[in-house]
Amino acid sequence: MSEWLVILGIAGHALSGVPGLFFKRDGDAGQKLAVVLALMGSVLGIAGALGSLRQPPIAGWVIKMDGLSVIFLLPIFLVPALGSIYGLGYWKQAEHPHNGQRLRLFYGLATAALAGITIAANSILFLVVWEIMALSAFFLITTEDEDPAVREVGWVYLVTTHTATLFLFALFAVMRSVTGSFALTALPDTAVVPGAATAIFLLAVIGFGFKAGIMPLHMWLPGAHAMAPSHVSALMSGVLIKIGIYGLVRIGSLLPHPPVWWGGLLLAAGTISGVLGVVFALGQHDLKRLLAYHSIENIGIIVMGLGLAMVGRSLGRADYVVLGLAGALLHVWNHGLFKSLLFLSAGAVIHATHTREMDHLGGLARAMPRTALCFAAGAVAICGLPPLNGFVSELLIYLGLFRSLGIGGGTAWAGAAFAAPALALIGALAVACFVKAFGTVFLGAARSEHARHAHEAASNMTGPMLALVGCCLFIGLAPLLVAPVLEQGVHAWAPELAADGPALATLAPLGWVSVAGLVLIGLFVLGSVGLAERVRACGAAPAGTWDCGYAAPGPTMQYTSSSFAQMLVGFFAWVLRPRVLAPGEQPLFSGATRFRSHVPELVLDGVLRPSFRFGAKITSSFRFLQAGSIHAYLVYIVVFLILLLLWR
Amino acid sequence: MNHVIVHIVLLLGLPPLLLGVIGKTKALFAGRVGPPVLQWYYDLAKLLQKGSVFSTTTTWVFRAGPVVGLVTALLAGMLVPLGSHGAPVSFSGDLILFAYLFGLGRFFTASAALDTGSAFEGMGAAREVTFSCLAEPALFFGFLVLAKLSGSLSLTTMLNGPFPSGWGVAGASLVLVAASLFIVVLVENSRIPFDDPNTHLELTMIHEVMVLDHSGPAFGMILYGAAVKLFVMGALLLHIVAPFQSGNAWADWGLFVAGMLALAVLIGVVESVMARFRLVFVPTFLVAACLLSAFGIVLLLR
Amino acid sequence: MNQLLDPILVAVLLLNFVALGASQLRTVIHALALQGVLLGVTVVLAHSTVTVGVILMAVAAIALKGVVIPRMLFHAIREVVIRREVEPIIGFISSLLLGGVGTALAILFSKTLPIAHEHIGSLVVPASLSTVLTGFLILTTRAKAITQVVGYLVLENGIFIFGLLLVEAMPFLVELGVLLDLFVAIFIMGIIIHRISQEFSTVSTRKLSALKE
Amino acid sequence: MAWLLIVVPLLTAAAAAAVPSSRWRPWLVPLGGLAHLVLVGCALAGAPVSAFSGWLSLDPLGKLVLMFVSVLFFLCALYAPGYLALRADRPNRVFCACLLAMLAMMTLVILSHHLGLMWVGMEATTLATAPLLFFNHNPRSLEATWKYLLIGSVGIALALLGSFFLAYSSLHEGLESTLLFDDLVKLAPQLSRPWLHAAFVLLLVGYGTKMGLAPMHTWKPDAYGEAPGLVGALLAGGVTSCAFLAILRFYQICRAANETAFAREIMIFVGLLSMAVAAVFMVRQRDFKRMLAYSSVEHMGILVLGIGIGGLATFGALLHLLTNGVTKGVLFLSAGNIHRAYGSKLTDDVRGAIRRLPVSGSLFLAGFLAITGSPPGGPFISEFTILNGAIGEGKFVVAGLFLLLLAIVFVGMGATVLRVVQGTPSPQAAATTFQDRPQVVVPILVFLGLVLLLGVYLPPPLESMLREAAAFLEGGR
Repeated sequence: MSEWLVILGIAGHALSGVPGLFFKRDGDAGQKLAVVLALMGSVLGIAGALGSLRQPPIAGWVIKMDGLSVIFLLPIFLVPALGSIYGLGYWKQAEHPHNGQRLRLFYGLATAALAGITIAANSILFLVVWEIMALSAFFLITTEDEDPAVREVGWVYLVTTHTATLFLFALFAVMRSVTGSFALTALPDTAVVPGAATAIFLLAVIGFGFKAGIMPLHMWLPGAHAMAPSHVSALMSGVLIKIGIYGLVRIGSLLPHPPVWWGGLLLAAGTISGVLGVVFALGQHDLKRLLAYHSIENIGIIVMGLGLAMVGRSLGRADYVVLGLAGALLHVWNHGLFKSLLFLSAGAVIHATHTREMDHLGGLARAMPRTALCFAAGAVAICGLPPLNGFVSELLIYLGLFRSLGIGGGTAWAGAAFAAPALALIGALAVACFVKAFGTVFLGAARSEHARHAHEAASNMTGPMLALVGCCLFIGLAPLLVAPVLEQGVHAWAPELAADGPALATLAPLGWVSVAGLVLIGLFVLGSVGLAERVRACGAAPAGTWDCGYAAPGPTMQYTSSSFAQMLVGFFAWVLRPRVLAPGEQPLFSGATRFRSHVPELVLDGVLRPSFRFGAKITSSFRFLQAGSIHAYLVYIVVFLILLLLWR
Repeated sequence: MNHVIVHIVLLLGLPPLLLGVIGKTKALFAGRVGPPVLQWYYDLAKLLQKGSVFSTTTTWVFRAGPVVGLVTALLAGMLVPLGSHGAPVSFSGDLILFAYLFGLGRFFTASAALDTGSAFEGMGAAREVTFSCLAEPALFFGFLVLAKLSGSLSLTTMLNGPFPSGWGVAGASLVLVAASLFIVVLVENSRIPFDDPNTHLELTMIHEVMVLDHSGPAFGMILYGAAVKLFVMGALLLHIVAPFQSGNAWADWGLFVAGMLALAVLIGVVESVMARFRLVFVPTFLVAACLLSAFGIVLLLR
Repeated sequence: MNQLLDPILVAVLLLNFVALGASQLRTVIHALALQGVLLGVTVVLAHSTVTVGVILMAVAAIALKGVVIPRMLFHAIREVVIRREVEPIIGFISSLLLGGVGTALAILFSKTLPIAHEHIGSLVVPASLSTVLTGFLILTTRAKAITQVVGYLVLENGIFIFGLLLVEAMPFLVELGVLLDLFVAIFIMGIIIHRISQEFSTVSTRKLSALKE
Repeated sequence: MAWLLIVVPLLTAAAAAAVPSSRWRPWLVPLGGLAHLVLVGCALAGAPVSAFSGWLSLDPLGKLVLMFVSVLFFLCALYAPGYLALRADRPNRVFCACLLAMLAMMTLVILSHHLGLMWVGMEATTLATAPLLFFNHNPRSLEATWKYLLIGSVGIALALLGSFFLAYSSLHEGLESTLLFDDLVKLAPQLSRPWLHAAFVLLLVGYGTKMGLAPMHTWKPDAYGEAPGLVGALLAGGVTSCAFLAILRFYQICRAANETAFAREIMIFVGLLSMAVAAVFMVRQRDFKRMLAYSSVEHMGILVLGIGIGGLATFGALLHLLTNGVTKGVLFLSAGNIHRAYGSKLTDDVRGAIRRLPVSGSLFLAGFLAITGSPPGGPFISEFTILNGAIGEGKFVVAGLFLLLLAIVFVGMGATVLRVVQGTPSPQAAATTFQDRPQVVVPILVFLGLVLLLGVYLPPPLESMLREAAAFLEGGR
């Protein structure tokens, strides 16, 4: 029953864009209809997903729905629905007559395909919906394909996603050669030749890693997220890259008794993605590129949790599994919520100022207070700070990592422990990065005309954003309520724990988290009231900023995003390789000069483009073979004939 | 119950005294009489009475900064045990909440600084967040050592559990951790030799330059919050370096207060005998702190 | 196998060399025509029992290979007013040498293949293979389109020679079909050569290299 | 029945040659195609197809190819009138006649179980298609035709020599020499090995030339580049399939003679080589019709590779024969439309095709995605099956190379295709008045429908046909 609700929901999303094709290009009727369909789809889908938690998992030949599917289904149905409402204000059909219909068509298709992936029970169906999702995403990214830059990033995305698909072909082919069927069933222990299992695991890590954006397979991600319309970025960063995680988790659940180095590998990969992701984010001055790199960071955190869970599975440590996997899955939700919140807020900023360049913004908090509030909430959440949801998932992962010291008895695997300080580093860097982003965009004084004439976003844009803030607050304050769902996911991943696995609530102080959060908020309110009261009592006078006695402080004197991050970028220059265009020796009374600094994408600009150019050079060096001389062609035939005659 | 009350009273009341003691110590070293030990109480009371000036560029963030800074420090103070007494709030994993509360405070104080749109405060905010990026891992390596030693993830048991026995089994690691935590405490609380709370060269300051624009009650909150932060982190450190316990509960309170004052004196001495490092050396020391505590956990695990 | 067969095949081989060595297009075509006639004769010789079908076959072969096609080629030359020389891409001497090497190789290769006892010692296999190779040689070393047609015909002749070994297997109808295809092919090639000469005012295929990477 | 299948198209061809009006003549092509389709339907329904004492007969393999060729031809024929209406400037008498003659000859090749007869038919297809390539009557098409004709004839001549060798390999063992396919399969075990090997190589090279396997593919880019898209589709889908069928027949003889290993390793080598060569030339390809030609080379390679891998991959290869054919139909026809609309086939001039021709441009893009193996296109299923076969057979290196080459091809092809379809239309877009009209778009849509159908659902009758064919092929012994 509930699976039919989910399928209905999928259909709703898949069809949401279709009617619009038959409406006028400059009217918004089609768009409204699309939103209605999407909303209906989401309501049905979420209802079905939650309903299926009350019944035993569905395991058919076509459809398979268990805790894992549900956990991924919920954000997949929630975020795009909000995104399409947001689109009503952000991407009005009337303002984008020639690509609005296409955008909505593929927006719905991508959502539907994402949901389809999570319930696909055999590899053929999986690959089909997977590719529908990947290709719809391509068309979403290239919504404005008249812009060469957009075509460029679209091309990079297309190549990466197809490479990933080919890896998945190999993955499922190997699985079939072991299990003998296309069904996504757990490998029988006896059948698993270690080689095959390892091959499957590595292929999965690479194939799904491309989609998830694990370093160094992330090369497509920053550009695509930056260039796409913001509600598309929200969809991609919020749920689409998570589908890579889903694949990894799902395949992991099918491989019994992994060797411990698998988990170690994932932990290492996660740590690297986490640290480098946030470090690269620090180097950015394009608001959406910055957010995109943070997606890589958060994917890293998720992968750390997953790695810990795998270690736990190899060592038979239920607590690692529960804490690691629950943390990872919860972080999948959380990142889906606060990252789409951030992208939507960024979209509101771009919609109001027509620039993504942070150093041209500033002081927007006065013009757009609601957006500023939403962005601040998202920033606090993504930094993993209490009392919002990011803290909860990171707490779970921390606890698991600390336990790997051997706390709580049982065998220790202290290798994991060293990930804890790394996670702390990630958190601190994230704080630095979001202080920079929030500060340069919303605080201080406007740095350009763009920012000076900003206006608050329409309510159909801020509405979805506030809804997301609500979700973040809910998970942050009442984690106990979501714990059961997470546990179902964990049990779907590691069935052996379903019977006698430890409960999440016993391993993690979720109740205390709520208490601390509430107390924090209470004290904050108290303090602010007190302060306001004192200020009122003692009187307050407005004045200009006191700039240490400097007579005429101007907006251009403020710290820019680049200067804010300059020290940290310096620490990590060995990996960031920042390009600095500094003015040379200046004469006395020099005129206007420019100073620009930019952090290029390491893998894409540093490795891939050169190697592709090289490859193209190699191939074109063979062109002479087809020089148009029929004599040469005939010679080929003779030579080849003789070669084959001498074969044996 | 009484102990909880005492805990709260100390947490709220003692911090300014520490600052006073530090100041007095420095004055003595400088051969001055110096302000009275209770000077900071007067200052705070005065500031609460003063009118305030708000820059026209600022928003609610500017006012939220001081509040959050103080609130987070106080809440963190409820998580650390004082002396041999357990913390009022203590659960497995509270150490992470402890660390992240300060992160939250940092987020808002730095944002408040940026809200003024002043180049100097931006500079200060940048330095603050940059250095804490290095302080954080050091703190967590320390936590790893303590957790490994105590086999627990709650500050109370971590800090009251293994000592003094801990010194027997893992003295070396504890020395390393203590050293690195001391550096962290000095940096996080902007003390010499890493920062100078009462210099007048804005270019060289870290924390103080962030609050140039605050005034009146808000500024008072900031100063008070900073004092509480010093107190809390000092209490954390004190457990490791001086895990003395007398049998008597109330005597332990005395011991604790004495210890805290001694720590204040120590800080004062350090500030008097050392010159402030050039800014570029601060990261170096923090990396050193990380390495120290990392080495500490390695020693334990070998 | 008929005793007369081998001498004729030797003549065919010699004609290959004429085709390779001659500098005048006419000479080459004459050699080709003669080769065609000889092959027609071999058909009769190859069959143990001479039937009407065989005679018909031979006549068809002679008519086509010996008369019609050469005439078409001459016609083409006349129509396309061009210099009568062969345009070798490599010199005549070297093409002759290559031809010699090719023949030698062909004979060696045919030694590696097991020959049915009734064919032991007969020249059929070496002759056919070396003729095929000669055809390839002409195809690849002559610039003029017409000469390439000649090369193709020599190639076909080589295959035709091999066909002598299995006259029983090859039904009459198929033989005729093969000849018919050959005829049509040459016919179309003739048309195209005509076009080429109109479009490019030459029949040298050196000009025909516009289509390339 | 067998006679009808061949004679009916021939008669239609004659009629086409006779009809005076060049406005109505093109409609004879779909008519002939329909008639052929109906006859094929009867033949598949079980009408006995045999003539000439078994020289012509329809085995499961033949059924598959015949059905496919007939459908392909009919759909292309539907496109023909619309296309020729656009090219009213060119006389179309020869064109129509040759199209139908080509159909007849392809049928002959498919039906004939006598290797000599098959050869005759194959050569006849070469001759019938030559005038089609020359349709545009410009120097470039002339050159293309010349190269196609000469290389094709030379290659086919080698195939004849190969057939003779085969016959001799039986004669040599004192058996009565025969060119009848069925007898050869029966006699296979006794055939003389050296002659058999040589014969197989000659036939592979010979018919491989027709099929367009590297390095005998050199005529392909020129021919496909200059011929009308319609002809390209027929060559890439029909004639090549016939040549492939011929190769399969000899492969079957090799199997029967326990020479499978020898045949397979050669086929794997040739297949990978073709894919590699195609990949090399597709990178930075500026001419999108030549690019399609190289894509065809690649997929011929995949077919041979699949057979060479064997096992499940055989099924995959046979399926790929169909999927590749229909997808090529989409690509060539839509490319033809784009060519018409811009009057150029160079990516320097052709941009923003989706804006200029919403339907054809999108179809071209869709065809590209399908042909490179993106689900849910038909080629995905077939290529995935071949991959499964390779891994199932334990040929991991082959599988790896297969995927690598697919990736390179995707990159090469994608760059060209996206440059064509994306962006804002270039000035050349205004060069012509061509627009998406039903008669030049509907057939392509039907093709795309088939592609997607094969991708998501294999109709049981078709599947059973494929299984029978695969069994027939693998069941040599």
